[in-house]
Amino acid sequence: MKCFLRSLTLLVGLFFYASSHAADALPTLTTPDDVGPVIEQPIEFPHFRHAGDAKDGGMQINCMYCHTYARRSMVAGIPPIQKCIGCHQSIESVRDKPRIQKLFEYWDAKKAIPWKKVHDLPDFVRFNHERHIQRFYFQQDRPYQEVCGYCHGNVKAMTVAQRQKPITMGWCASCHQKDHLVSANSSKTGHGPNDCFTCHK
Amino acid sequence: MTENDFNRRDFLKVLGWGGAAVALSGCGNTSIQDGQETVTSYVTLPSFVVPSISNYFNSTCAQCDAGCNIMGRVREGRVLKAEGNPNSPINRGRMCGLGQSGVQAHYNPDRVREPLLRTGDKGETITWDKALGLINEKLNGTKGAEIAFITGGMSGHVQALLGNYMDALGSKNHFSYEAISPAVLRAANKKAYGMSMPRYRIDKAKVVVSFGADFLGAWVSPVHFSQQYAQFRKGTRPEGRGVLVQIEPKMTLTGANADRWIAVRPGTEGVLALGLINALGKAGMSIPADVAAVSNEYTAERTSKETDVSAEQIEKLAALLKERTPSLVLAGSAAEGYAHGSQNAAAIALLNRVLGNVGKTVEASASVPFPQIAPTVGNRSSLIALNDGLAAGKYKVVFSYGVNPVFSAPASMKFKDNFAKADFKVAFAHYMDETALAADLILPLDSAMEDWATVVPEYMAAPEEAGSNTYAQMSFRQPMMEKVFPDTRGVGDILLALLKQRKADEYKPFDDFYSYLRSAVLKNKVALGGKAGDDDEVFWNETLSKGIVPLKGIAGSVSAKASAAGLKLPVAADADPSYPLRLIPAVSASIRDGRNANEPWLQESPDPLTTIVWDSWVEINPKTAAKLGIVEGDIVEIASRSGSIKTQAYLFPGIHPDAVSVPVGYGHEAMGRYARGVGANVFGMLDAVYDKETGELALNETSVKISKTGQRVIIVKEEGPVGGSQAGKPKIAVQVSADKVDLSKEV
Amino acid sequence: MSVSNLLENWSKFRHTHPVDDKGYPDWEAYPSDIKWAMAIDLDACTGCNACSVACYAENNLPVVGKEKYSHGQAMHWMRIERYWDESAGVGEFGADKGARFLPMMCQQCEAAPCETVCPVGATNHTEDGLNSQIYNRCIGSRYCSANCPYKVRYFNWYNYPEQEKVWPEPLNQQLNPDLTVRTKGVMEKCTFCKQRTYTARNNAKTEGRQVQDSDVQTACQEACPVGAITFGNLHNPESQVAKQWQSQQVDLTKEVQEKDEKEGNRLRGYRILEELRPYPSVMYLERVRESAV
Amino acid sequence: MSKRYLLALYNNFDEAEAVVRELRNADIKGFSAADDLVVKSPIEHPEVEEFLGDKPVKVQWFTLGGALTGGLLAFSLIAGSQASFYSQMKGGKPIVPIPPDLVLTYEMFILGGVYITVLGFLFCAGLPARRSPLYSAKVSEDQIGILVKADDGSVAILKDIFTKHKALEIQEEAGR
Amino acid sequence: MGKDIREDIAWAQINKDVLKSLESPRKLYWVILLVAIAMVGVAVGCEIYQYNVGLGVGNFDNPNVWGLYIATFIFWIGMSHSGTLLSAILHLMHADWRKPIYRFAEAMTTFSLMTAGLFVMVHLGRLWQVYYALPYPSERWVWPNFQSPLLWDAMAIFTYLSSSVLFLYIGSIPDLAICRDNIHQGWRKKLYTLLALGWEGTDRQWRNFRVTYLTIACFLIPLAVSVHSIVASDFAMSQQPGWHITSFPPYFVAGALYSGCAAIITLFIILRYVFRFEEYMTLPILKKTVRLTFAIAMVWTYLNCVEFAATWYSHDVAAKAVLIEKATGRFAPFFWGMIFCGSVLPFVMMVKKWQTNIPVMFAVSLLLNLGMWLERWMIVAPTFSHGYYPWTWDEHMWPSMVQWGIVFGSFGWFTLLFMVFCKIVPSVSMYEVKEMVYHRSLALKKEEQAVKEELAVKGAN
Repeated sequence: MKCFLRSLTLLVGLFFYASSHAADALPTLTTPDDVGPVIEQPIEFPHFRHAGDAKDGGMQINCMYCHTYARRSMVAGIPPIQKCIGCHQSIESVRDKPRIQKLFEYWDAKKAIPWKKVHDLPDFVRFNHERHIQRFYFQQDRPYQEVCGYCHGNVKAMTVAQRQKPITMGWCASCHQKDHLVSANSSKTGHGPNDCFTCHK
Repeated sequence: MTENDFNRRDFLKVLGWGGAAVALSGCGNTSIQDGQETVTSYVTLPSFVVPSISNYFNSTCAQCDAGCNIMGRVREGRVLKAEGNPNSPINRGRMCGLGQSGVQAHYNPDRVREPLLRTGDKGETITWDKALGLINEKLNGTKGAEIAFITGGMSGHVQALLGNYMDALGSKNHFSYEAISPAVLRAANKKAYGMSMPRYRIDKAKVVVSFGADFLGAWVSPVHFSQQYAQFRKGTRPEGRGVLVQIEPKMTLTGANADRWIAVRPGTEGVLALGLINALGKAGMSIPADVAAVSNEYTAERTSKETDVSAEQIEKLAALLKERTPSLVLAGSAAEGYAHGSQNAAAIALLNRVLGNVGKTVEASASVPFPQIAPTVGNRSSLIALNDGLAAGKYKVVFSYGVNPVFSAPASMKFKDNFAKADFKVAFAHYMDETALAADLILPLDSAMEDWATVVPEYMAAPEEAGSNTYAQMSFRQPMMEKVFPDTRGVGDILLALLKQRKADEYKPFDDFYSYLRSAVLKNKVALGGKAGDDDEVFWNETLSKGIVPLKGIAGSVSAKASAAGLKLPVAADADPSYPLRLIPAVSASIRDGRNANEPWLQESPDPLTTIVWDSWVEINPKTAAKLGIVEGDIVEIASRSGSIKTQAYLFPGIHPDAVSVPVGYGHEAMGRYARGVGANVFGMLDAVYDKETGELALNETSVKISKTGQRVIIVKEEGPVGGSQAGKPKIAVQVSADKVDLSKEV
Repeated sequence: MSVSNLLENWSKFRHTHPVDDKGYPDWEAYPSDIKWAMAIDLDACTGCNACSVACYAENNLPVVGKEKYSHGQAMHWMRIERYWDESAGVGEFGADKGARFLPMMCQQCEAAPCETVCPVGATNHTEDGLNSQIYNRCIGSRYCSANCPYKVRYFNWYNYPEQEKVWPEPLNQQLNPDLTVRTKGVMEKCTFCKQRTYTARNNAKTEGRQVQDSDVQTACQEACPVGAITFGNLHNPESQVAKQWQSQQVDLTKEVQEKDEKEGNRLRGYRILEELRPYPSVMYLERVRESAV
Repeated sequence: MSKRYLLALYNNFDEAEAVVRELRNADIKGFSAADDLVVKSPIEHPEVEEFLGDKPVKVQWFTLGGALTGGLLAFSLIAGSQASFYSQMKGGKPIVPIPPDLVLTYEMFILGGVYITVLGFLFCAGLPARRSPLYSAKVSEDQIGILVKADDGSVAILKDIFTKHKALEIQEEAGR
Repeated sequence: MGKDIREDIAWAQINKDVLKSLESPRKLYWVILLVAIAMVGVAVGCEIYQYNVGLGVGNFDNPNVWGLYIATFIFWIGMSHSGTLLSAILHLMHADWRKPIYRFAEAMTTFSLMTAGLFVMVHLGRLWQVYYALPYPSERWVWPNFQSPLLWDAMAIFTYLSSSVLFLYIGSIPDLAICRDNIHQGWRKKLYTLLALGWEGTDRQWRNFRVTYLTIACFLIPLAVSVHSIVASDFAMSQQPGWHITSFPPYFVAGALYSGCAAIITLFIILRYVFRFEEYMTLPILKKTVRLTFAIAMVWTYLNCVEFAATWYSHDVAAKAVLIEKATGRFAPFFWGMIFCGSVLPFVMMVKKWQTNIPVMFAVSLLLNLGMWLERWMIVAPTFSHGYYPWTWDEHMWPSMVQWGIVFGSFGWFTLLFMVFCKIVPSVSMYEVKEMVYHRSLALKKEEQAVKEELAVKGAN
């Protein structure tokens, strides 16, 4: 009997737990489990060196200096090698580093670098970098590192980029349902679209 | 920016599509994946290229000879879709389904990928050097007169280069062949109006009477005429909504859109035209004496008896034509495909003169100021000339480019056998079609989206503001992406390489056709709309980006003096009881003469009238079918004196009871997975009857008999079991009489 | 799911939707400043199939081949229907007045019968008035198709891209990356070229302005050689489509148009099966035929 | 004072009824007819309840509770989930439509009712249970069993009563 | 008329007879089992093929999107209603002749629901994503669409299935206890011990049992009605001609009871023979069942006529067209077959002589089942091929062998489950037959007593 009661309580408890989870579970933006795998890239690009803070030895380059398409295209894009060479051909000090040598090898062979996708959304998802950058960077005037970091995590501390956020549908929605200021000097708020067709193609 | 001196080809290569992600099935992985795919990345990228945003390159459609100006949508180094160039006076930003399918010709999996050499029954892959060397070898010691080159209609710089090559070989045997072409019309127009392709102004006409001209479907420049037709149908235009009357034995797409479709007995179009002139005279219109002399014989009773069109109908039509001017009378392929086709066309042209349309709706057009790039139009008489020469063993080396005569020549000509008589046959081929299979050497061609060319359309449309008849244009065709198959070559490049074998010095400065074209264009910078002081590079890029080069054309003039002299229409003979029916090979808007049959979109887009897909069919009037005991889906044998085919029967109200119709372009035995074995080839069974004046093969002059084979199939078609019936249904597709609506206030 | 959400959406009871009993369209209450709509002039349409092929090219539609076509499994989102006059008597067709052509695609109904019945909510009504189809959400119950009076929903009976090899290399390079290639078991249909309207809206938003007619054309509209198709924002009175609807006095939210009830109707705008009250967003203009000849 | 169990088997209900009536009237030490008397029968015999005296059945309260909980829970879950962030307009219908929700509420009402009734049954009938020490397979075949519990000292009296009424067999808990 | 059951069967004999059915059925049992397994094999093969290649192999097309699957789904749902009818409705009405046969009827309910549920799965285009239709909190944060009648359907079937299983189980606990007491070896012993939950037949247990059983029976009746009317609303809620009919829910329920009863007759005859239940499943009971079936057949016929008449009388042109198409078009043979099997054939059951003629009734019940399957097909298919939009009408669609194979196999699947069940759980409710015998013998005694008294009075006079 007791055993039966216990299991009954357990069942009811489970049910209420599940329901309450359904009711107002806001998945935390990052849990340690959501960190993606380490991905081997053809060249181990040191993000921290380029984008990191000065105190950590970084050069504080704006993300959109290299990922230049992010503000006007759906995709952020990988810079063409030309862009890397543009600077690196005049930086003699690091010319002998193996990474840089590799870079020049690709350049001389006129071969594109086969970078691996780190944040590879399923094909039926339409994510628009431009829209988000417009909204948070240009209209709300937030710092770019914060804006990019919403989804990409603390890239400036990474070498090769690694996924830090779950990037699931519920995760996207958790942000879309929050009210954000429309622009930096407005008190009007609005939330992201909740229309399935906006993000699904 | 680091300097990189890439030329155009390299530039396209750098954009390379090889690593670009192809749209894949979207429902595979439902969650994020890390590190599985590769990013599309580049070595260098011009500033106008932004990933995920399309660029548009202007070019020219190569799917038919109308020469519509198109824009290719290019993304990540791949051309995805063809769209119309809005600045084009020809198609004004619009496109037909055939043109849309150009991308499928480009990406077609059945394209020839490497040069192939036939030895006996086997073929082997060879290198370009070897292929070109072989041609050189064969040509050495061959007299110019023994070399023949058969092409389709051509124009632009490739044609100029071909002319030069033929000159270098000392050959005058360039045959320009088109299986379906308005050649009789051109000749008749030349006689009647003084120019073979005047500008028709459907948009200005109040009434259009078309004798079988399928200008909305497959006639001359359908997209352009569709544009005009759209204007013509607008109730808001000053002339009011136009009336279209289509006179033809087999309903075409244009006939389906006509206010009145008149089924005429096949071959009596000229009689009906003269009968109409007579009726116009009766109605009080003044008829020039020379015309009246001919037309007076065609009383309403006689015309009605010969043409199977009721006298009231003729009277009504005459009344309409008299009342509403200007009108426009068109003579199309249905009228010209007879032994007396030229006479038919001439009689129809007389109508325009009588109605005073010449100069109003039949306008003069201009021609390009450079005769060497002006279009050479194809016809069917040239094939006959080539065939005769081959049969006589006159030609040792034959080149073929852009045509498929082995497929489209009537079996009675025995072209395939005669072709085999030539020692060495070179086919410039896109697909392994019937002609390429019969050739000894097959040279794979670039697609129209990988190749350079210039195009001058035969039917010269002009923008509205150009007004006078001085507008002519040349269009550019340019590569929009890296080659899909690396070992194909442009026809210009091949001709240039061949020319270098003959005149090495003269063509030394040109690495490839691109540099030849560029220098040829820059040489005539001023004539092509540039200023003498313009920077070459800037001029070239601007010209290319526009895609259209307006030229100050050589003005032509139309004469309203179509003569009735010598016009003599045969009295329709009684049908041969053993071959009681007239076969009308139909040209569908999508498959046309069959050269595009390997593009799946075209095979799957239903024929507009019968809605049949993926097969050929024979259209039979329900009355005729009832007499013969044929029902839909019966496999019937259609036999002429020269051959026979078997295909499915489709009962079709839009055909004269004396005629049956089978679409051309089907029944390929080769060419590729989408074309091979689909339907039956009606070209093969045509009788060898020729137009008496032009010597053109008379397409509609074949008499046939039909017999059931006993088999029956379910026709694969789009229409449902009730077909077009809407009886008792809610409002689906409705029709309203023009006098019941006020169209003038529409938006 | 919070209580405030519940209350908020509860109060949306019938307010977010322009279909109502009172006089509509009440654009004040419409959730978005865009309502995509179309007008097709059947008098101009020649039945040439250009729109249909353009749709194949734009929307990655598979070519199914003869055998599957014969089973009625064609995937043309835009089909051209041909109708004859039945003047000659029931079942007998007269061709002397030509045929009638009607391009048929998803009518993007405001009160779509397909939407309510989807068990997983894969098809919904978007704020800009489209009938959306979320391919990945679809489990393939086909209830929507069963309930569609126009039968314009097409089901992927096979795995066209991978198993049926509909796009053999390199034909697959033509596929439009702006939308997915649907795999077996999902329903699909005309989206009014969602990828194009999306881009147009995105660009207009970035530039801080309203979407104009010049910003977006659907693939069929762009191709149509006679310009029979007009597409645009019905909400914007300046758009061509709104003007056309207005001039034909076709009201989005009525199942019986007032003009139809009047005697001597001299306008030719109508919507197919509107008496079923799905409130379709495509207006057709009747074909006109001259009777003087 | 330790307790002992006795099981007597009877051929028919009449005899069993007579035994029960006698037991109820008899004053036996350590035995109360209300608590220590259990009748086991192979069939459902409502008369047993009569002669055993009124013992209320409470299952229906479970039913009521279950049904109400099920219905309420269903309605709030359904309405709530439709009103969530992904609220999507459908077919001109309100986002939280009452009529279809009622259908599901009705179903869940029944589902809750049935489930909780079954739970209530198990609870009230004391199932699942360990088998009592005295059990005869005959009870599930064709005989009526009367199980009593009484003080050691009363066993003899009980046995007497049983035999008096032609008990077929009397089982006694093994000595303790 | 004979007796429903002999009053003098000893209770121990009942135990013996019924328990024997668990041990040694006739050979036919094994034949049926093998055939059923083979049929399931066919269906499994077809389903694997269809799952891998796509639904297209079933010859579906644009208007005909559902084919046979949904028709068969309704058929199985309908079949399930018999159990409820016999065990719940007749229980409430104190019709004690139901007692020997209600157990297998209830099992039929359960297994036909399980078969019906499979068709929901089989017809899905993306079976592997079926969890999208479940209402559970997921990381996607989306819920199924509760406005869809399909979801109501799923919910109703789930409720019905789980309630039926519980009802069946609760009702068989005393019998499971008997099995536990009589079978002493092997896994069965463990199984019965576990399932019997320690049932001893105490007065407390019986008391609560009675109330519970009654309560669930009360719930089951509205539930069963709701299940089939919700299935009906899959169609009636839509706008399609021929489906959008108000009388559909009662019509569906009547059809469900009808097909259920017909199936009971079939299985009655089979079980009676296979398990040697001649003593319990007696001909008088068959006669009662047959008469009940006839009555329901007439209700169904009436509702059918109402449906036709309403369509005929209305101005709904499209619905009328569908009806005419059904009766005269391609479906005419099936339509008239349905009318024959459903409305004409039942009159055979009016003939008293045939009501207890086993071969005749067996044949009739099979044909009735066929008629009811045709009815479901005639509801689903004609509307698809003759909807509102004339362009898409389809004359040529014919289900492929894959569809037929799966439909065919579903009968095997049902039979397999049913037969295995009957071999494990007593298919005649022993305790209730005992009750029946007990009450009847009491009544008989009373009667005899009365006669005796009468005689005594007479004698006294």
